[in-house]
Amino acid sequence: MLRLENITVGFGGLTALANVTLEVGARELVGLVGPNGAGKTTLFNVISGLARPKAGTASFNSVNLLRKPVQARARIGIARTFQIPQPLHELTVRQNLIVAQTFGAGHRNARRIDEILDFIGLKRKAEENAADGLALSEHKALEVGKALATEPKLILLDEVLAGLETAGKRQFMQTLKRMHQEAGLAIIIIEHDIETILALCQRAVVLDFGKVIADQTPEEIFRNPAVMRSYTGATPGA
Amino acid sequence: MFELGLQAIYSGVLTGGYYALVALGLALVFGTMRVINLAHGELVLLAAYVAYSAEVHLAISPIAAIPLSLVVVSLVAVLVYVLLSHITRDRELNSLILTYGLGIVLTNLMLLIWSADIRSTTATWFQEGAVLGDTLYSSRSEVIFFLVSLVLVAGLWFWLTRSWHGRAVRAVSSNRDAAMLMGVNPRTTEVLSFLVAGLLATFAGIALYTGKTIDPPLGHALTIKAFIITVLAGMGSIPGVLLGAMLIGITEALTISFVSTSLQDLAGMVLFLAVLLLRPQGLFGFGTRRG
Amino acid sequence: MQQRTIITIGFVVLFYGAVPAAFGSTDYVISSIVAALTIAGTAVAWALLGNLGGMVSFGHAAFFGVGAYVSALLTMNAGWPVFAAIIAGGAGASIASVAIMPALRLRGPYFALAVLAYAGIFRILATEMEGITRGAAGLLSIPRLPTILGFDLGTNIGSYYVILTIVLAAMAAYAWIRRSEIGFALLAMHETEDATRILGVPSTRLKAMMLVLSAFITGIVGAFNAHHISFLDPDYAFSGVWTVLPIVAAIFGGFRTVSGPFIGALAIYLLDQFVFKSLLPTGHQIILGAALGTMILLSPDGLVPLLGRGLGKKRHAAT
Amino acid sequence: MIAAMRGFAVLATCLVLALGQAKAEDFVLGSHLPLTGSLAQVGNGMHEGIQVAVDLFNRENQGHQVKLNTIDDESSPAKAVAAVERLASERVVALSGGYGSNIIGPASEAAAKAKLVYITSGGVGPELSQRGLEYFFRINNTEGYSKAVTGLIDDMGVKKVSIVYNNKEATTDLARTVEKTLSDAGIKVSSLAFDGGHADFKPLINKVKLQDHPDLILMSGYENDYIGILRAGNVLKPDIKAIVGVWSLATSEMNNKFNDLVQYVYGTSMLPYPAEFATPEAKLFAETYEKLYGKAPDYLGQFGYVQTRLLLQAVLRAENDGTLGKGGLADELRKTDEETLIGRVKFDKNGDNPEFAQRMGQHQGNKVVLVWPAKAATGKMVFPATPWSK
Repeated sequence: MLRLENITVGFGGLTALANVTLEVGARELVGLVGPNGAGKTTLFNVISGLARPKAGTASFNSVNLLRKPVQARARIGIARTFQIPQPLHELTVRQNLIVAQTFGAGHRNARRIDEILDFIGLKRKAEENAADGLALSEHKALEVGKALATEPKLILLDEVLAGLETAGKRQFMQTLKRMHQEAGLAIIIIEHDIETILALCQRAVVLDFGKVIADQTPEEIFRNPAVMRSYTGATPGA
Repeated sequence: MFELGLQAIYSGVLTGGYYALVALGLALVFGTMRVINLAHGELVLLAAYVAYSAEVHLAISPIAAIPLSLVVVSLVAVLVYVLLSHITRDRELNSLILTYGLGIVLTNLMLLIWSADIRSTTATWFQEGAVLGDTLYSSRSEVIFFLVSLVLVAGLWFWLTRSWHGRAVRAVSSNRDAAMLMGVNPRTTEVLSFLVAGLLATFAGIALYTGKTIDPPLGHALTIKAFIITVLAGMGSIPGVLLGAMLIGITEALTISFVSTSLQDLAGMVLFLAVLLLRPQGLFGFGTRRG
Repeated sequence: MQQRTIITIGFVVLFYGAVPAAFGSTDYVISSIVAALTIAGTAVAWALLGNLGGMVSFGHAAFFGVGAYVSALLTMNAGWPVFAAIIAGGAGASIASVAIMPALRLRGPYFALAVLAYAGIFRILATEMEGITRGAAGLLSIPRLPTILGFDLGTNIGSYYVILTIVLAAMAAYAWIRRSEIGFALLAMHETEDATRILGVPSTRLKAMMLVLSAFITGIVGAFNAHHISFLDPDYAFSGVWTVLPIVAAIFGGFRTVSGPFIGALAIYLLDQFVFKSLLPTGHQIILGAALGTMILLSPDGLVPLLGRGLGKKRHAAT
Repeated sequence: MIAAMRGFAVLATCLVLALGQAKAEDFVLGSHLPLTGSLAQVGNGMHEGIQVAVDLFNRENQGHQVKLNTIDDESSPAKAVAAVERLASERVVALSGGYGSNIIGPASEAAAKAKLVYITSGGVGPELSQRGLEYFFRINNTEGYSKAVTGLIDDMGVKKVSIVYNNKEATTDLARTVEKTLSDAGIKVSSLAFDGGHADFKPLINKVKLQDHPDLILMSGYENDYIGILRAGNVLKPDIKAIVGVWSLATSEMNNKFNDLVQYVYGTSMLPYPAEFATPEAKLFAETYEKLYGKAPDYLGQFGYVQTRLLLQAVLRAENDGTLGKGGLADELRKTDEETLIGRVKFDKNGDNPEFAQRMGQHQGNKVVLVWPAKAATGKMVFPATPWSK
């Protein structure tokens, strides 16, 4: 479904991604791991259109992605969340979802909005101001809700679990699993926590210094000494 | 044809020097505070009016009136800064509107104080011709202030790149927080850049008073001219201001000579829009203006 | 919601009934109110672009002037009926706004000043294209508003109803968009543009739509004014006044609310003409400048939220 | 919305307070002029003349007193219309004022609607008097300015003239009228428009100097244009025999402030400077003006004074005949036929003054000498001469 070939991104003299090749099929759940600064978020930016690669090709269901502006990629079924939640300013939680549905999915369906609110557990806060009325976990849930409201085929989750307490994390993981199973989505998830990746993913891709250094099952990955060296070396305590 | 073009370019270069004087202060404040001071033209005009009062009431030459103008303009410039520093949010746009309002206040204050009559220096010395090689004509005022403009551009550039204060100003403009960590007080440097802008406005005002005629609505037109030049120059490029100003001056003079005087402003504005849309970082600058 | 409806109805009754009843016999008060409403219409259009589009414009005079010229010339040269020509004036301004669309890529202050230059170009063109616009000599005796069903709209009171309807229609359109998905998306775009685009919002296209609509409203108001004053010349049609006063009015009233620009325009214009002018015959605009500056410093959201705060009303998101 | 209602309550109160004022005077004379904005300077100049006429009238006619009510139209047509409507509501007897054809046009139409006599000297375009307005009167016109300028140029016997003109309405209109008259008389004319303001005039004058080689340059502009053009001329020194301008040039103020710059330059002027007032009335005018404003009256003051004086005389006649309240003022004014400071004034059916002819003055040392027409001349013209040929 998603196909990246030799993607290279650089800022000034720095190379953020070098020759990244990656393929993700429908209904796949892929973990994206690697130390800070490895290029994970940059890769999301490339897929969602916020960053422009210097070289390489990208296609989604055989459509050339790189020619499409950010908003058009949402409409062909790519959704993402931000590491730092970005609730839409000046709007309520419900209005956030309405905007996502109207423009991302291209239609209005009030019942579906209610379902999503239910799903992400924000039904009671639907009329709160999204920017200043929510707790962190609720902000993260809203990020996922917005992404779902665009009715995507592929969803990119950027550290949606980071910063949550254990209980919240567990609940969230349940949600993600349900989402994957019920909606039949392909998911790429950036996550630091090994347990989470092990519990969620069928496949894990490791980025280090902008390069893909491994693309295996999570179990294999965490037995791979090269991966563990780069991984633990950069994130002490992980 | 050739002679006409040559004189047009010469006049354009000299006018460019004067435009640069008008624009430098605006460009400096813009570069340091990311604030477009829409009252800058009024500061220039204020300097000119102070020189007028000094000439009429104290019977001193406009050149001798520079210190007096400097004091008045600097005080007003600092006042503008103090008001600006009270803006808490959305500084970029709110400062635009605030200085716009201050411009209206200053224009009308000048109208109340100096009336709507047209003023210009009565000292004819400035208006005598300074002829170069029998073919290039200019007035003394133009030549003097062209040279002043060159000196001030060089001085300002030197100050910004070499002196500690100047470097502090640049540091604040690129990263306020980092500059604070390095022991630079951003408020001091911002006041400083406003004071220097006041100084530049003063010289521009004296050039204006000795070379052209003034009346209260002129300030707004000066601000627009200054802004156009700042955009042409590109963010934070001081030598760019001089080049951009000359480009405008020459374009205008050539338009007058070979097309029509009525289209003079049109030429400048089309140039401005073209640069803004095609090369938003300015002709001589970096950075970005796109959203 | 109930209360809002009652107040809206009260408003309409006040303006369609009470104001004409109170001032209808004093021509100059009505004509000053018409002038204030002309500013109000432009201010609403300006605020629509500013609040929803997130773009501050210093060049609405361009749209005002284009609307005025298109409408005046269509009635004078092509014999169009006045109201059809006024609509065409709005359309003309919309078309003119297309030319400035490349500037939508520019950040706030740059857009503001690009539009300013753009307005300057229109003034010069109107002076130079003598064959069409009669240049600096201007257009005299432009047809006035027609008589409909025995009611002469060309009188001051007739014009009052016309401009009031135009302004209220503009406000209704503004309010409607604000409460639509498009309005939500636009409001969200100010602070969180990337997050909005990620959801599929075509931000530039929406901004362009607001620009076209804002130009349309301004063009209609400009066209109305041409037929009301019955005169045009380049300096007047493209005068900076059509930019300055709406900005002052919208900022003063509060450009983030629908009623703010309207209140601001009436307050500023009428206070200026009837109070400031008698206090300070020369240079009374100084008070306008000071009001603008004070408002930005004390209450950047304007008079309406300030008064609202006095009533202890809490502001809700996007209502 | 509640806030909005509250705002209106405040506003309405202010409005009501501001409206309730009308004083009992014998007559109230209305006037609207641009006291601020782009035309502020000329507006104030004309207003001074109107005020002097009112003061003198009150001194001469103890029985009837006139109060002048002036509203600043801020150089805006809409505000001028509102001003006329406001003055009408305050029952002024007539209106004297207005500057700029573009403002006088709509304002005088508003006056006609209110059946108020409107007299002006601030707009010279021919279209103003072609509208068939019964209540519109004007003491000057482009024709009269053109006659003076072309008459002078004709007397000089020059062959080639360059006209540089401000692209505003009145200056363009005058430049075209003069161009046509001169061309018809077989003089070679070229003309260049400029955008008024504070531009550098050297490229323009250089163009004239190098391409046109005229005998004479005619400037149709305003004060700051003249200063700019003359300064450019002073630097470039084009080889011409004379330089001529129109209004705002052959004035005492220019002679005082820019004496060197304006030497031998011609401009329209009704009176020489220092003014040599022949009639007792003119002397009184000049004295009163001096007393009130501390300066010699300029042409704007003269026009404002003359139009207002003629109007007030007609008001007095109509009042004595008992026709004032019955619309007799316009008829009475139409009967005017008088020698005034600005020459003979009488009105045709359009309210225009066909007798109007300007005179031309030349700056000579500390004086402005009238040099055309011959019967009004106070001295001989110095020709050929320019400020830079001394």
